[in-house]
Formats: sequence, structure tokens, C-alpha cells
Amino acid sequence: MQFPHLLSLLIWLPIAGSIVVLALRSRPEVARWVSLAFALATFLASLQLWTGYDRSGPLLQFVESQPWIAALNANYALGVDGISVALIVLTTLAHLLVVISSWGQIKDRVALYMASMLAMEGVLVGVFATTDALLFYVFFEAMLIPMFLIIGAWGGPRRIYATLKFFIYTFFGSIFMLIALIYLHLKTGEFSLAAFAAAPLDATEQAWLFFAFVAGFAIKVPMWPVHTWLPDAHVEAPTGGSVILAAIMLKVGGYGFIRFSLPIVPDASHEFAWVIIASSLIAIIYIGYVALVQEDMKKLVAYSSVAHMAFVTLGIFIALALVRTHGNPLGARLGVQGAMVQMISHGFVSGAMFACIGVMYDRLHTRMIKDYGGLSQPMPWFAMFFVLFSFANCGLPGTSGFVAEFMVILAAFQDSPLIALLAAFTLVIGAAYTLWLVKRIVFGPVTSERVAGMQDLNPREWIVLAVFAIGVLAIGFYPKPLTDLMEPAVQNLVQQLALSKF
Amino acid sequence: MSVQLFFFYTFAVITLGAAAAVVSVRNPVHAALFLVLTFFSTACTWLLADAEFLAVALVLVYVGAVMVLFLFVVMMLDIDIAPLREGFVRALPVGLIVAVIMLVEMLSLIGVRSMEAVQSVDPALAAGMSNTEWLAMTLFSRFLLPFEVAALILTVAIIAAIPLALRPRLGVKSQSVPRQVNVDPRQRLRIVKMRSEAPVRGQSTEAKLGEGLEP
Amino acid sequence: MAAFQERWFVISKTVLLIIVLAPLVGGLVAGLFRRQVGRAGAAAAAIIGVALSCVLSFWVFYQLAWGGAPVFNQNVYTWVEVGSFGMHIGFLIDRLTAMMMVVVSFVSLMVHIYTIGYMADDDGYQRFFSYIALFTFSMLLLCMANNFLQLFIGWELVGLASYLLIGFWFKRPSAVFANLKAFLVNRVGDWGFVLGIAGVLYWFGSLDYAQVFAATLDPVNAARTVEIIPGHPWSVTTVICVCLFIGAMGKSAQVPLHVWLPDSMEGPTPISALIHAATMVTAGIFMVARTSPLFELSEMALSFVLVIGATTALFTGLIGIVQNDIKRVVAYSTLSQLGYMTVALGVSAYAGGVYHLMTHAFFKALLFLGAGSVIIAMHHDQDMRRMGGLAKYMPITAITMWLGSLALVAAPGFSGFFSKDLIIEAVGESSRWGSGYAYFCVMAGVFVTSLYSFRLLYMTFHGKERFVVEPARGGAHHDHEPGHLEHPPRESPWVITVPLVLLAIPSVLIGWSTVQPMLFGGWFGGSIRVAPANDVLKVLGQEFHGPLAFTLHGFTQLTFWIALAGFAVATWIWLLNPGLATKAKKTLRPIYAMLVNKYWVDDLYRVLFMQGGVGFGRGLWKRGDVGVIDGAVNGSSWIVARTAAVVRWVQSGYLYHYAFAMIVGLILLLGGLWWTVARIAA
Amino acid sequence: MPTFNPADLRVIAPELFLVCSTFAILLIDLFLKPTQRHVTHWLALLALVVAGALVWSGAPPMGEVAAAFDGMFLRDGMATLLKLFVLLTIALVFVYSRPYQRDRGLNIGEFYLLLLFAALGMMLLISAGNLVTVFLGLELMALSSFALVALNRDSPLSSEAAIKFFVLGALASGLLLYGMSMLYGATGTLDLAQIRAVSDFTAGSPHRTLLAFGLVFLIVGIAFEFGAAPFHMWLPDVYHGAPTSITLFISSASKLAAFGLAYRLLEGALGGLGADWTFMLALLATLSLAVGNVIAIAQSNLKRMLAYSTISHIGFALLGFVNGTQQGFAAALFYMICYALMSTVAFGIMMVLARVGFEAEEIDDFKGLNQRNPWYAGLMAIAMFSLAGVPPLWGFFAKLMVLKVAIDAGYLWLAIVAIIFAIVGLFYYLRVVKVMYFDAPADDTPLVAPADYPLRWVLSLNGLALLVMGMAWSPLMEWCTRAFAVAG
Amino acid sequence: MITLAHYLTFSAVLLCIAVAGIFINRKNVIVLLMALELLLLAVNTNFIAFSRFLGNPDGQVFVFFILAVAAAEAAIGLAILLVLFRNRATINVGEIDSLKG
Repeated sequence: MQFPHLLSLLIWLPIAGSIVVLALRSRPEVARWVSLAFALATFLASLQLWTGYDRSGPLLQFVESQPWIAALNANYALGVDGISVALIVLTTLAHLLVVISSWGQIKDRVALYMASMLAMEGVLVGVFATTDALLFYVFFEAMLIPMFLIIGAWGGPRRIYATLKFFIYTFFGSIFMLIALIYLHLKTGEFSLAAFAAAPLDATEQAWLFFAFVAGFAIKVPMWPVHTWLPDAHVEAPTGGSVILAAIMLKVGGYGFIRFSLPIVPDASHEFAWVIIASSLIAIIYIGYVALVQEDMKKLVAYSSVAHMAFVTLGIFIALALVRTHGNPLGARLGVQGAMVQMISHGFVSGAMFACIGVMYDRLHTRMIKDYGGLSQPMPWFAMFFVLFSFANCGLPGTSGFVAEFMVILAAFQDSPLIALLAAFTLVIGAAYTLWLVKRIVFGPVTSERVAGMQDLNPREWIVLAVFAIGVLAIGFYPKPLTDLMEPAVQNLVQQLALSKF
Repeated sequence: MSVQLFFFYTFAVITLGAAAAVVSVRNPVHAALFLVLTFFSTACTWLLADAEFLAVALVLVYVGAVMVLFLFVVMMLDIDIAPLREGFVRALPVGLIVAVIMLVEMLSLIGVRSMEAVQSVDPALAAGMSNTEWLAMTLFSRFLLPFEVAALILTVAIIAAIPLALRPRLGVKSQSVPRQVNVDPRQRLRIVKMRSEAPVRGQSTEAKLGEGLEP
Repeated sequence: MAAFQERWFVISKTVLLIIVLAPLVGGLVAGLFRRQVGRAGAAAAAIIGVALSCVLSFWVFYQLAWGGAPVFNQNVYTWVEVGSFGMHIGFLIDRLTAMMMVVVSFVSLMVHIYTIGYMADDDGYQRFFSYIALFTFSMLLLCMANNFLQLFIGWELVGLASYLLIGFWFKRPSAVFANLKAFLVNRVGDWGFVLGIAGVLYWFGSLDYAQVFAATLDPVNAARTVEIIPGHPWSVTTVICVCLFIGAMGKSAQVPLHVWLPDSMEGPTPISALIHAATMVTAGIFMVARTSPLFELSEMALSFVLVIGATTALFTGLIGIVQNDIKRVVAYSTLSQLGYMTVALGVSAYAGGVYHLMTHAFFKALLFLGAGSVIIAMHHDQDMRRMGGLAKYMPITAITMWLGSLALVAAPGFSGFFSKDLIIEAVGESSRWGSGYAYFCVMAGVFVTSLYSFRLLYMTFHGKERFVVEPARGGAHHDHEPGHLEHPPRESPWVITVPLVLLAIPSVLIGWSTVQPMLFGGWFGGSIRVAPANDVLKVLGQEFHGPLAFTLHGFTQLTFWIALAGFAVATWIWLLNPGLATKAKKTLRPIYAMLVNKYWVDDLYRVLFMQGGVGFGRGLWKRGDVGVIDGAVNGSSWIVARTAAVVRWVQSGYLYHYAFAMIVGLILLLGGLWWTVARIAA
Repeated sequence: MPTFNPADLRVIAPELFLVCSTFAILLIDLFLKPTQRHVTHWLALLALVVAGALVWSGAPPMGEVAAAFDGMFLRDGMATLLKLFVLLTIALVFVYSRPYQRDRGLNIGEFYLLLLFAALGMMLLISAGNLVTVFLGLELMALSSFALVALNRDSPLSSEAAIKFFVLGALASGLLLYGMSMLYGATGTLDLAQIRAVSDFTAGSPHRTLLAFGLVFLIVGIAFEFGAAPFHMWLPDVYHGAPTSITLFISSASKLAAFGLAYRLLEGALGGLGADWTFMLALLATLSLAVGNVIAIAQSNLKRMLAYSTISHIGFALLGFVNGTQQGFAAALFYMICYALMSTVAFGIMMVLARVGFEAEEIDDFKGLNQRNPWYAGLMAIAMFSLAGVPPLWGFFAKLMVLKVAIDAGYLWLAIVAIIFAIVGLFYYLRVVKVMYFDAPADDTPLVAPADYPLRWVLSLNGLALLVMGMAWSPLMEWCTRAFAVAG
Repeated sequence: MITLAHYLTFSAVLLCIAVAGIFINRKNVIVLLMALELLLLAVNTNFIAFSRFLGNPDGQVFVFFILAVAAAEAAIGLAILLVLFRNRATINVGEIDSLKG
């Protein structure tokens, strides 16, 4: 039974929650519990979405639509397919975990923090749930404000530079996308994605639109040349903020490519696919090496998520080449499926890694690798979790990291073995920087007595890391439920790629 | 070269000369006086264009009121002439060039040559009334609303000028007639009945200042 | 009877699941619930698990070998399904797998029992048991896989287990460095391996062995070529096989990727025996054997395997001669023996390679455990230069080590002889490109093997005692300096010596009963496919008349004399006049230096990849990210700020400047108009 | 000879009422003691409200034009809409500036009167049908504005700002007049509708050139009134010099009036020359965007920064004009209304935070405002984000509509220039939010807003409107589109 | 005979002198105000010329209003000048630049 307005509930419940929590500014304790209640309620509702989504039913489900702006013929249209469902559940889960984990971490202005988190949750669900371009753009931009506040107010020493850079960098990209959306609106007279996908566009138009979309989403993914905001944002963000930033916000970029670039400008995407593939490959190798030399844990993990997100873009655009030049839709579906699984798995893996770093940061208040050493003696259980997530980060089979990278490499090989060769390099460089980090932090003798004094995980941290671990291992050992959920959406996308717009 | 054209040229030259003088002369009083001259010669050119009412109005309004106001202000603000001089020459060339460029552009755009329309017969005479009457007919028929608004503008000028310029002179003991008029005698005079007492020896006899005054 | 036949002699899926999952459950119980279960409980859980799977493996082996059960190939569950292409987890049990299951579970059981003694006083006791149980689970998962995906999953999990076990004593920085090095080198191998798998999927349409091997029969697939570098068409199977073999090289420590095995000796001895001798390192060989149908199609790949194997066999053996650490000598001998197995595969004698794998597993495990027992006796001092004359103290260990060494040296009659000599003869038989070079390496290898084996025996068990026994002064914790012992070395307890004996038996006898069926009787049947042209074993089979005849024949073979020569030289140098070794070191200074530094391969990798990688990374980060990109970003904001500060002063505050600006604006507009008017007029 | 027609009085009813009430207030105010100034305040507000009601009730049905005084005064859809918002902004000026004026002793009767006269001037200008009415409406507004800026007699900054504003204003209106004379010369009539009817000459003819020549001078006047570059130089100094209440008035009400002026002159009179002035406005828009956004970054005074941001917003509004069609003007009007209400919030909060002797002018005065007074910090943040054009606030949708219209008219390059400068603009708005939320306050005494409850309620309403309109702005947009449906 | 061109040229020159006067004169605000009067004078001449040659009274009526407004403007201008002088004790344009940047 599909509760008709579930998506609207998922969007507006957290936002309502944020307003309620904002009013509780004077009583932080109550604010914490209320925000936990809202986060939990949203998560449970999203589970209903997961179970309610009929795998064999029509592609777009839970559809809602009300007229929103008559002048622009834009309406408040919501609807989800497999991919959106997975991402929405990931969002609500991540936010629930962040609310739990920031219980002990955030001391001042708790209400404002929780309010920003809940508002962020509502907006992120909105981004994944909408099928109207303008509504997508509004949510796409609106999510910058809460993150701007979170990084700016509770961040580290250089937080102001980081948060301004983050905001302006992302805004710069997305504003070109706005021009593209307006152009499309003028051409089709409405704002629905379906109309855009159907609109006939000639080569030059498609080229311009393609690069506008790339400007918007490349910065969000982040892709190689425009990624420098991510390390700064992560280093300076509070733990909860960087978990959300890594787990969810980067996915919006990939999601954008699937919803916008591929269906609307397929021919230009195919023509310029090499640009994106080159950038992804450079990201995998270049960022891999850069991650190797970082002294700051968070920066290292941030760079690693740039490298992992490169797999998403690689998977998507390989599919394009496969369908168009090689006429091999099966390989294309493998590639896109791999990209989608990577989005979900990276959400769990990098979210978990940042949660771990948060745990360490709460105890020692430093993120420098050299300040740690031999953590496994004082904190054995934490060491276990950290090693598990590190292996997930370098794509060990049995963890979700492997599933995605394996599928993308298989698909990439079918396009050209050289691309697969370069992409597979992540196995080596990924293992190198992650395990070197693990070596310096977890193993080896205890370096300082401060490290020796660290006590192991408290129950709250246990829950958060355990949930992440379950997620990583479940997808690792039995990814079929996830892939079956996204299969119809991927199939439809690949069919869309095939038909040209000229 | 008809007589009118001759007069027009003389008045035009006088006006432009005086205008140039207004702008460039050192002493503001001289500038004010040159401005008066400009007004007079422009009024004459207007007469040549059969706009007698406005010519007279110009002289009356401007020279009479505005220039007098200017002179008042110039006199009131005792501006020392000396520092006004320097800095004048430096800015001259740039300003001149720009003004000339503007003039050339404007004249070429107006297409002076094509405006060779010769002055036809005076329209007012054609309509059989004097210029003033001719103006008045239009003014008080179609231009009623602007007329009222012009009145409003002048009111605003007054309302604005007073709070800016009027400076209440402090410490002026001005009489407030109304308060003087409705004074009540009872407040001013009070008759007190006292019993007579013998002075006590050995104390100073004269009363302290204001001793017996309590009500 | 038929029902009985049918019920008993068909391999049941539940049995297989138990075989795989028992060690996993044991490992998890030992690992996660160590406090609740306690030391003995954890050990028990792990051992029961492994024992269960060992017994069942024997039962399955029996079913397959004598019960005539059909080959079992079923999927347990679907891992991922994308359209028509599905990836599954499933089991393929044929004679090759059965053999591997038996070898793995049996050796693992021996090691588990051995660990009770060896790790008795180690605080990570339960953790160690949990790791080796997990290792057994992953190795079984790898062997029993019926598709490339599960093979790769097992492959990497085994790598993980070896990482955890090498770095078991994580307090020691050298151990932690060794396990990182091991994992990364394995990962380089896996890099090739994953490409090979991708190739299989792309050109053969599926990842399941059955479908792939069926596709290899189709001549179109076999002949297909691909131009990875435009203009150079390579046969598809060559590309796949080379990639797959790169994976094998990583896992089975072939020459370019062998650097991690010696360092893996940092781990406790039991795992050296289990992982780095018997099971994990042989995964590569098993994989090549399993994918023999693919390798058979590509002559060039097999030549590549052959050359790599030969090089490994000879040159790593040479290094073994100069090692002073007892475990490192055995490690290099493992490397050399792996070279032999690879050579066997190279000449398409897959059965020979696998057979040598089996025999090698037994006697190499024996040698390692023996070395372990010696180390315990010497209070964890592994340096042979401070041993000598231990035979009288530790007779059982000495005898079993002698038997193991004899098997290793391929003394006729011993199991090593049957498998190794056959490989040498197979190489002689083969006419493949590079078989000449291989033959030379293999022959020289025999001499080198006997040299270091007997050097080890003499330096530890015979000759002068090079250690001092002094009773402990007071109760101080015995932190004595090396070479001094409180009490004379004693024989290890039964829990250590019993596995030694149990392993010694198959090292000696296994050859006799298994050589005929396995090598020549086509015992492996369908699981290994050899093209008729390359089937050297069949050729050898004609002259083979039973193991006894072969043994006697062996005495007349050249290899026996070379081995004997090696034995003579070793005895002459290390038993009769020990001083000679040091003098030789000085005279052959350059060669000695080359061998000690392991041909500077380690240093090359450290400089090239480690420091090179870090330097390259720092360069990219400092110049690339921070310099160029952030430079551009911050630069642009700086430019805007600078122009703002400059343009700001246009607003000078002077009234006439403002008026001037307005008039200039007016003039520009007028100019624009004038220009348009002029254009229209023209 | 058309004579006075009493029916016209009904058409001009709102203005008539406003004049009478202004003079009534003038007289009443004379007899009030300084402490009773609130009487004038409420009377003035009442006058505005009633005038607004009259404008609303007497408005002709959409699409029709009610002319009076022989075409001198027009009442069409656009006029109704614009007048309502002009009256609203001036009412907001009254409400927001009451405590501010009282603290500075500026709470004199003339403040209210001049504002009412300015309102009157604007209403005349907006519904002018003839060049004379345009000129007189404009002058009435301008003169009262000059006086208002100079009202704070004893502050040297105000007087300097006033003289600059006066001289440049007079120069601009002089040039505007010169333009009008050219128009008159070319077409022989002062009535806008007739000028438009006559003005379709062939391209090369002298009359057409004369008309275009006049158009240039008109654009100078309009650009000055708007504050578009290069005629913007007065704006920053006047914003900075004038008391904040007057800056609020100039930044909102007079900009709306400027829109009226521009519409009446450019569309009403010179609709025919659309091609010429659209291109000129495009140039002005580009310059305004560049100057406004770039210099704003270098400012440390909030009023000056908002001045430059006004210039950039005018650049955006001109994007609407560039389109030249009904949708274009509708989008431009929508943008101007949105901008006016945004600036009222910003300046309103500045006045709320200013106390006796302390002007909350510098950006650093807002340091750590979130700790001291979270409600007003929130409102200011909403205003700043809306000015920056970040969805889901109203500012974004205004920018969206204007960009759509500009692209529709083929000015894609201008749209791209506009958004690039919007990014530059984003920085200085974010800086204000940063100062409020991330910096520690100088002294952390909680900042209590003046006890003037109507002020607090109206300001909060105004601030939240930016958020609410972000969600439900299409009714206003439809009203704007209908306003231009047939008129002009 | 006097043609329209004469008047237009005359008023154009007058306008230019007025405009030049505004930014040439660096010293005295009063002269600025006088220049503004000149400006309006030029405009009035223009209007009268057009009214005369077009035979249409509207131009001259407009001049009538311009005169009224100019008077009001002068009043307010001088009032502001007075306030400025009281505050800054100078009406030298060169010194009134505290509002800048």
C-alpha cells in the first residue's frame, strides 16, 4: 500500500522539525531529544518508502504533483524510481546517525545545529524526490545554506575560509546550470524533466547545455579539476557536518548527471564523454597520490572520497560509450549499476570513516596522523571498526566498496581495456593510502601517553559504527536487493541513452 | 541680413559672453551680476521669438527673486576670495575639451542645417489674441493639473527651506502675549495676617533674607 | 543399493556449506566472543570448525575419488543480477578441488593443533585462532568457487587474512611494515587479476567456469584478437591469461612480485607454515590449473609463465644460500619450489604442478613447523649462527626435519622426488619457447636446493654448539642477550612434535600411492584440460612403469647426481670445516653482496614506488592542488578584491568628478547614437 | 477648448485626498508640542492607508486606462500596482524610522510632510500621461528628497550628501528637460500617447534622429533616477550620508518611482524606438552590474555596501527592460518590488539596532549578532540570502524571472554576465552573514530592540515575507503580468 | 530671418557652457547653482524656439512651469548650501569629499 503523500511528508517533516527545534533554543537537552524523534520518524517513514516501492511496478512511483508557479508552468512534482529510493533511505539513515553521534560532540548552540541538520535532511530528500527541474534547482541551492552554517559556526580554525569557498564554489557551478534550465524552459515552455528529455535539441545547443550541466554537477561530485573545496570543507566541518557532506551531498552531483545530463543531452554527453572519463581517471590516480601524502586524516579521507566518486562519473559515462559505439547495453547497465552502488556504498564507507575520525577527534582534539599511533591497544573495538571501514575504503571483497568498483571495472574493460587498467589502479593506490593511514594510527607501538589514555567506544558511538558496519557488510556480501531495487531505473536510463536527439 | 537677425546675433553673443563670465569669473558677486546680464539678454532673444509674456516673466522671476536670493546668500556667507583662485587653471583644459566634444556631437545630431524652417507669422497674432492671452487659454484649460502641482512644488520649497535654514536664536527673551493676558491676580498678590510681637532683646533684629515668606 | 548409492555417493550442498562455514563460525566465535569463551574455548571452537571441515573434505574426496560421485556444480545464491548477466556464489567440486580441500583443511588442522603449543603464552591467543580459522574459510571459499567472482573474493579475503596474520604482533613496527608490504604487493597482483576477469567476462560472456570453458572450445573465441595498442593485434586469450597470471604472480610470489614473502616471516611461525608455505601461496598455482582451458589456448602466455617460473626457481633459491635466519631460508626455499610449480604449469604439465603443490604442502609445512620448534627451543632466537648440534637435544625435530629436507631435495623415494623430478623431466620433454632456459634453471635449482637444505640442517642440528647455557641469575625476567640460554634446549612438547610426525608421514609416503593415478591415470579428469599437442605428461606416462621402477630409474638420472653433488659440497663446507663459509664470503664478495641484498630488488621497489610515490604525490599536491587549482581560485578572488580596492577610488568624493562622469556617460551614449545614425546614413 | 471636467476629480481622487490630508497634517502639526509628535505619525500613516484604499478601490478594471485632464493623468493597471507598493514602502519608512528619528531629534513635522509630498510626487509621476506631469511629478519627488537628505541639520555628512544629491539631481533633471524639449520639437506635442503615435518615422529622417537625440537625454535622466552606472556616483554618498530612515526611503520608494518614470517615458512615449533604448539599457545594465558588485566587496560600511548592491540590483532590473515586451516590464516590476521589500528589511534592521549616538552602520557592528539578538540576526540573514539570490528565498525567483526574460529577448551574453557578477555579489552578502553568525560579539550584552511593538511586528512580517514569497510568489507575478496586459 | 537652427545652436552652446561650468569650476558651489540656472535657461530657450516654429503654445506653457520649478529649486538649493556652510564652514567644492570610497 503506497501512502500517497509519503514524499512530501519526508521532505516537510524534517523541515517542520527544524523549526520546532529552533524554537527550543533555550533548552538544549529537550532540543536534542526532539530532533532525535524527528530524525527517527523520518527514517521510519523512508523505510516505508523502501518496502512500499513495487520493484516490478511502473518506473516512477509515489507520484505527486501540485501547480507551484503558474507563470513558469513549474509544478511541485515529486516521484521516485529505484535510484531515488536508495538515496533517500541513505539520507534519512545518515541523518539519524549524525543526530545520534553529535549528541556528545556539539555543546554550544545545540538547537541551531540540530535545526540546520534537520533542514538539510528535508532539502536533500527533496533533491532526490523531485521530478521538476526548478524544484530540483531550488533544493539543490537551498542545501548550501544549512551546510554553510554548520561548517561556519561549529567548524575548525580556518572554517570561515572553508565555508565561504564551499558556498561560492558550488554556487558558481550551479548558476550556469540555472541558465541552462531557463534556456530549456524557454524551449519547452515548462520545467518538468520529462519534457526536457523529450525536447529536440541540435548539436550546438546540446554542447552548451552539456557543459552548463557539467559545470553544475562536476563541482558537486566533485570531479578532478574542481575538487579543491572538498578537503577544506571537510577538514573544517564538525564531524556531523562532514559525515553528511561526504555521505549525501556528493551524491547529488552524480544524481544530477543521471537525471539531467544523460537524458536531456545524450548526444553531447556521448560526444564529450571522453572529457569526463579523462577527468575521472585523472582523479583516481592523481588524487590517489595526493591522498597518500596528506598529514591530516580528514583531508586524506576527503581526497579518497574524490577518488571514489570518480568511479560514479566513470561508470555513468562508460555506459554511454558502451551503448552508443559498442552497442552493448548489458555492459552499460553493469556500468551504471556499478556507479549507483558506488554512490550508496561510498555513502556508508566515507560516512563511517568520518564518524571514526570524529570519535578520535573527540578524544584527542587533533586530526594530525602523527599525533596518533598504536590505537589498537587502548581502543581495540574501535580499532576493529576502523580497520573494517578502511578495508571497505580500499574495496576489499565482502565490503560494499568492492561491489561497485568491480562492476565499474568490468564495464570499463568492455569499453576499452586501457581505461579499465587505469581505473583498476585504484586497487593499489587506494589500498596504499588507506592502509598506510591504518598502519600509522592503529598498529605499531603506542606513541604517546595521551593515546594510551583514550577510552574505547561509548554506547552511542557503538550504535553509529555498528549500523555503518552492518550497511557495509550487507551490501558487500549480498548486494542483490539493492541492485534489484535500482535495476528498472538503470534499464530505463540505458534505453534512454540509446535514442539520439538529432 | 535682416534687422531681427542682427539683433538676435547681438543678444546671443552678449548672453554667451555673460554665461562664460558667470562660470569663469573669480568673485561670486561678479558672477551673480553677470548672471543677471545673461537673463536680460536671453529675455531679449525671447522677445524676438514673440514670447513677450515669458520674457517679462523671466526677468521678473529670475532677476527679481532668484538673483536677489543669490546675492543675499553670497553676501551672507563671507567667502574669502583668495583660495578660490588656484586650481582653476589645472582643470580648464579637460573640461573645455569635453564641453567642445559634447557641443560638436549635439550640433551634428540636431542636424542644424536641416532645420532651416523660416520663422512663420506669429501664431498668437494669427489666432487674434495677444501672446499672454494665447498662453493663458492653454494654460488654464489643458494644463490645469500641472498648474496645481506647480503650486504644490512651491509649497514644498517653503516647507523644506524653513527647517533647513531657520535657526531659532537661543537666549532670546520673547514675550508670550497670551500668557501675559490671562494672568490671574490671585497668583501674583497674597495678603498675610500676622500678630504683632515684642522683639526679644539680645537677638539680631533684622529678618534673614526670605525668612517670613513661607506661605 | 541404488538408493544408498544415490543418497551417499552424491555430494550434498549442505555438506559443502558446512565445510566452508564451519571454520568461519569457529573464527567468529573465537574472535568476537573471546572474553565469554575464554582461551581454551576459542581454541576449541576454531579447531572443531577446521576439524569438521577437514573430515568432511576427506569424505567428499572419498566420494569423488572412489565413490564415483559426479562433479558438483551448483550456485548457492545470486550475488548480483544485471539483466541477463548474473554473478553468483556457488561451488564446483571436482577432483582438483577435492584435493585442494583436503590439503588445505588437513594442513590447517595441523597448524591449529601446533598453535596451541606455539602460541601458548601469547596474549593474542584467541585472536590468532580466529584469524587462522578465517583464513581457512577464505581459502576453502577460493578453492571451491565455481566462478571467477567468488575466486576473486576468496583471493582477496585470503590476502586480508595474511595481512592480519603477518601483522599479528602489531606492537612490532617491522611486522606492521611487512604486512602492509605484503598486502600492497598482493594488490598489485590483484590489479592484473581483476583485468583478467574483466577480459573473461567481455570476451567469453560470463564469469562461470562451466560457461567460460565451454566457450573456449568455440574456435571463434579462441582466435579472436584485440588491439589494445592500435596496430598490434594480440590474441584475446593471451591478454586474459597474462593478466590472470599476473594475479597468480602476486599471490604465489613469482619473481617481480616476490618481495613480500621473505618479509612475511615477521608473522608467527604457524602462519608461515600454513599460509606462506602450504596454502595461500599455492592459490596462484591452483588458479592457473583451474583455468587451464584458457591457458591452453595461448602459447605465448604459457611461455611467459614458464620463463617467470624458471627465473623464480633459480634466483630465489640462490638467495636462500646466504640467509642466516632459519625461517628466511625456508621461505626462500618455498619461493624456489613455487617457481618449480609455475614451470610445471608453463610446460602444460598442470597435473604435475598441482601434484608438486600437494607434496610440497606437506614437507614445507613440516620444515616450517620444525623450524618453529627449533625457535621455541632457542627462546625465539631465529639466527642459525647461534645454533648448532641440536640433534642430540631435539631428536624428533631433527629426524622429521631431515625427512622433510630429503623430500625437498627430491631424494629418490621421497614424495618430493616423484613430483619434482617429473617436473624436470616434463620440462625436458616440452618444446615450448623458453623451455631450454627453464630446463637449465630447474637443473641448477636442484643443486642450489640441496645446498641450502643441507646447510640449514648442518648449521642447526650438527656441528659445534654455538650457544652458551647459563642458569638464570636470580628471578629477573629472562631478558638475556642472544646466544645465552638458561637451560639447555629441550625437545618441544607433544602438541608440537605430533604434528611434525603426522606431516613427516605423508612427506615420505604420499608419493608412492598417488603418483600413478594423479599424474598419469588422468585422475583429475575433466577439471584440467590439456591440449593433446602439449600433453608432456602423456609422453612421460609411456615410460612410467610404477613408482618403484621410477625410483630406481631416478638413481640413474642426472638430477640425482646433481643433488648428491650439492649434498657433498654442503657437507664439505658447513659440516667438516665451518670456517670455509666465511672465507668464501670474502673471496666471492660481489656475488655474496648481490645475494644478501636480494639483487637490490627490495631497495629498487622502496625507492621507486614508496619514496617515488610519496614524492610524486607531494609534488602533485603542492603544485597541482595547492599551487595551480587553489592558486586559480584564491587568485581570482584576490584579483577581484584588488580591482575592487582600485576601482573604489574612482568614487573620489568630489562633486565635479561625479558630474564629469555623468557627462562622459552622456557623451558615450551620444557617440553611440551618432555612430548608428552615421551607419544608417552611409 | 476643453474645460475642467468634474468627472476627472474621481480619477484623481487618491492624489486629491493625499494633498488635502497632507495640508491638514501640516496645520495640525503646527499646534503639537514636540512630545506629541506621534499624533503626526499616526495621521500620516492613516493618510497613506486611506490613499492606498482609494487607489485600490477606484482602480479601473485590468487592461483599461482611465484618463483625466485631457490625457494628462492616466490610471492603468501598472499605475495601481506601483502606487500601492510606493505607498506601502513609505508607510514602512514611517513605521521603521519612528524610534530612530526620536533618538536623533529628527522627529520634526517636516519629516512626515516631506515624505507625504514625495509620495504625492511619485503618484503623479507614475500616472503621468504628459511630459509636463512627468516633469512636475519628478521635481516634486526630487525636491522633497533633497530636503529630506539634508534634514539632519547638524550632521556634516548629511549636508554634504544633500548638496551632492541636489546638484547632480538638478543637472540630471536639466538634461531630462533638454531631452523632453527635443521630443517636443520632433513630434510637436507633449502628450506621451500622441508622441508614441507620431514617432514611427523612417530610420534616417531628421525627426527620427532628433527623437533619438532626445531619447539619449531622457535615458540620462532615467539612469540617474535609477542610479545605474555611469550615472550612479551620487548613490553611495547619499546612502552613506543621509540618515538611515531617509536612505531606506530613497532605496525603496524612489526606485519604484524611477521604474514608473522609465516605463512612462520609454514605453509610453518612445515605444517605437524600442530597438535603440533596449541596447542602451543593456550597456547600462552591464556597467551597473560590474560597478555595483565589484566595488561593494571593498566596502566596510554596510550602508555603502547596500548602496552598491542597489546599483547591481538595478542592473538586474534593467535586464527586464532590455526585453521591451510586456513580459519584460512585468518581470522588471516584479524584480523592483522584490528588491524594494528586501532593502526595507535590511535598512529596517539597521535602524532597529542603532541606538542614541550609535549608528549600526559598519559591518563590524553586526559582529556576533546571533548571540546577542538571534531573531533579528535571522531576519538579516534571510534578507542577505534573498539579496544574494539564493533559493528558496524570493530574491532568487525575481532573478530567475528577469534572467528568463533577458534570455528570451536574445541577450544570452548579458544573462551570463549578470550571473557571473551575481557570484561576485554572493561574497559580500555572505560576509555579512559570516560576521553575524561566526564571529564572536564585541560585548555580549543581549541587544534589546526598541519597545516599539508595531515596528517589531511589521519588520518581522516583512522579513518573513521574503521567505513566504519564496514559496508563493506566483500571484504577485500574475498581477504584474496583468498590470501590463493592455496598458501602454 | 531667424531660423530654428539659430535658436537650437544658441541653446546648445548655452547648455555646453552650463555643463562645462559645473565640472570646470572647482571652487565655488554657488557658481554651480548659477550654472544650473543657466542650464534651465538653455532648455527654456529650446522650448520657446520649438513652440514658436511649431505654432503650438504647449512649449511656452511648459517654460512657465520650468520657471516655477527653477525658483523652488533655487530656494532649496540655497537652503542646503546654507546648512552645508554652517556645518563645514566652507563651500569650496574641493573640500567637500569626506564621503568617498
